Amino acid sequence: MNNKMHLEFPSYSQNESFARMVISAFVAPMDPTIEELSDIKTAVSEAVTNAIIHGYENDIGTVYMDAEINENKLMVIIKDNGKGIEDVNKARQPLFTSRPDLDRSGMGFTIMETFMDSLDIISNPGEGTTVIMSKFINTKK
Amino acid sequence: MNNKMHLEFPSYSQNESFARMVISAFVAPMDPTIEELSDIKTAVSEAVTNAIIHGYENDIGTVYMDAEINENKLMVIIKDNGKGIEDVNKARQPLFTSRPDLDRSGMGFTIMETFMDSLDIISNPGEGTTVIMSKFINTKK
Amino acid sequence: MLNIEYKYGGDYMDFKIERDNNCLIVSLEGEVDHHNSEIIKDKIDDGIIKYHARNLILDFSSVDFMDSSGIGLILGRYKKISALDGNIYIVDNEKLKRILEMSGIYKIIKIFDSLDKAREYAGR
Amino acid sequence: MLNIEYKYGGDYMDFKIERDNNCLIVSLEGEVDHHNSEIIKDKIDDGIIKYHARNLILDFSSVDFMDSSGIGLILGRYKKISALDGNIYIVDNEKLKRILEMSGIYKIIKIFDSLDKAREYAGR
Ligand SMILES: Nc1ncnc2c1ncn2[C@@H]1O[C@H](COP(=O)(O)OP(=O)(O)O)[C@@H](O)[C@H]1O
Ligand SMILES: Nc1ncnc2c1ncn2[C@@H]1O[C@H](COP(=O)(O)OP(=O)(O)O)[C@@H](O)[C@H]1O
Repeated sequence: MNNKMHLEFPSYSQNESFARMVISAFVAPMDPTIEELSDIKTAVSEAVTNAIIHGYENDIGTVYMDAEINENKLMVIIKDNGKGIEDVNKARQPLFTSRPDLDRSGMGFTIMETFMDSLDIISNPGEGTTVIMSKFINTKK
Repeated sequence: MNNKMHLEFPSYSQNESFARMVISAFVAPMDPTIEELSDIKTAVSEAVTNAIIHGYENDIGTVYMDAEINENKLMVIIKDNGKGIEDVNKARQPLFTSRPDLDRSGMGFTIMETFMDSLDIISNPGEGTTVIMSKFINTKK
Repeated sequence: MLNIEYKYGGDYMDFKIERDNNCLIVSLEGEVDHHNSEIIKDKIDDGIIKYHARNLILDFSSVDFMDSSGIGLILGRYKKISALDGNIYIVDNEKLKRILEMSGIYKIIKIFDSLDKAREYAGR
Repeated sequence: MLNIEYKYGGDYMDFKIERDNNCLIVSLEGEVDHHNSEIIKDKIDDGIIKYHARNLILDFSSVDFMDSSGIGLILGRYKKISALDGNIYIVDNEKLKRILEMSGIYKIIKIFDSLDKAREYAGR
């Protein structure tokens, strides 16, 4: 089974749940387990939240979500044109956050990495951030 | 409350249900009644199905869905780059279908018109079709 | 509060085809759209031929979504079974009344509010 | 088969803040993400001040989705109540164990599997 989708929405925080519902609907035909679906929703929620609060900070910009299914492999790409990340390696470290003032825990990238099979981050200051994640779904069929 | 979204997906028939779920998730914050939600899902289903079976016929093309919420007004635009409609007035008539061989009932546009508050169709042969629908949601608040 | 149900394989529909004497009973559950109609259409038509069915009951009582593809599905089966001098009956539910009404189905096909009633009527 | 629930206003979360002697009990239901955390954070902090709460119980037993914003919510409240020499307790459920474990919450905060147990412990 192959499929793909492209979604764009403004960086309102209420769209975090919208993005989770869209990815859930998109992967449903892969018949994921409840755990697999929960992992995917959580990873998407982290990446979309980061685009909203870190990428666009107090502005409203556009968040892009692309997803693709190739056989039993899911790929999800979350992109923003926001402020970008200076040091990606530092940002990936567990508990690192630039916004402790916002009660951020610094666990976002760690969760994406743990809940998905791969995580790539492409980012440059002033050029926005692209997060590429993939996960294999165990097909029971 | 204002919001918008842009979605693109290939014209596989399994994406009819995907489009319905996306529009459901998008309008959920407007707190529609079950009837309003059902009307919107049905109208979207009709327009997306038309893009898939009439617009792209046996090819796979891209279906575009845009939606916008302005206060209590929902606008949905479904677009394809498919074969287009020669005579839009004729196509809008109840029971008119160019594909009785596919068990089409010719009720698609009639349903969109009845279930939504407005329906506009922009189409030219060879240039694809754009269907623009809007509906006011009764806010209980 | 509304629910969306994710069914196996993303088809959001279950169906069952049974034979009861000379009656073919097709029970549908979930969502009837173009994608799903294509899946069951041929199976119903095969069933009509295979079982020499004279009566066809389409039970939509557990269907919670139907668009005009469902109307096309009904009208197509109506034509098939009428050509064989058979009859078609529909079991509907509250959610489907508006779309069935609009498309004139009530004028040409007998509708019941339960499968038992349809079966009883068909078996007269 | 999975369900998505659409709640009033699209917030997908309900919460209740109660006072029980010197204990503030916050019960959450639904989804805890950044959007929802922002909504309840200030209400919890106001409650702590208003009721001079010495113990804070965050009851997540009816939460079916939580991302790292929930971790931030917990750690932020932990800091606030600790600064006031108070204690914080969490009621979790199976779905949340992995994310709570990962983020080290179990090492610094006492977790219970029911609100009654948390309340009993807090009231010692
Ligand atoms: N889309 C983004 N745009 C800009 N900066 C980002 C983005 N995503 C992550 N970051 C940076 O990486 C840091 C770590 O992110 P993460 O691990 O998700 O933790 P948290 O969101 O809790 O801060 C953030 O604090 C932020 O500085
Ligand atoms: N997106 C489209 N691209 C090309 N032709 C279309 C499109 N949508 C509708 N049409 C034409 O308009 C006719 C009427 O459409 P509709 O009322 O939805 O009925 P039906 O889909 O059952 O044929 C179709 O049979 C088709 O000829």
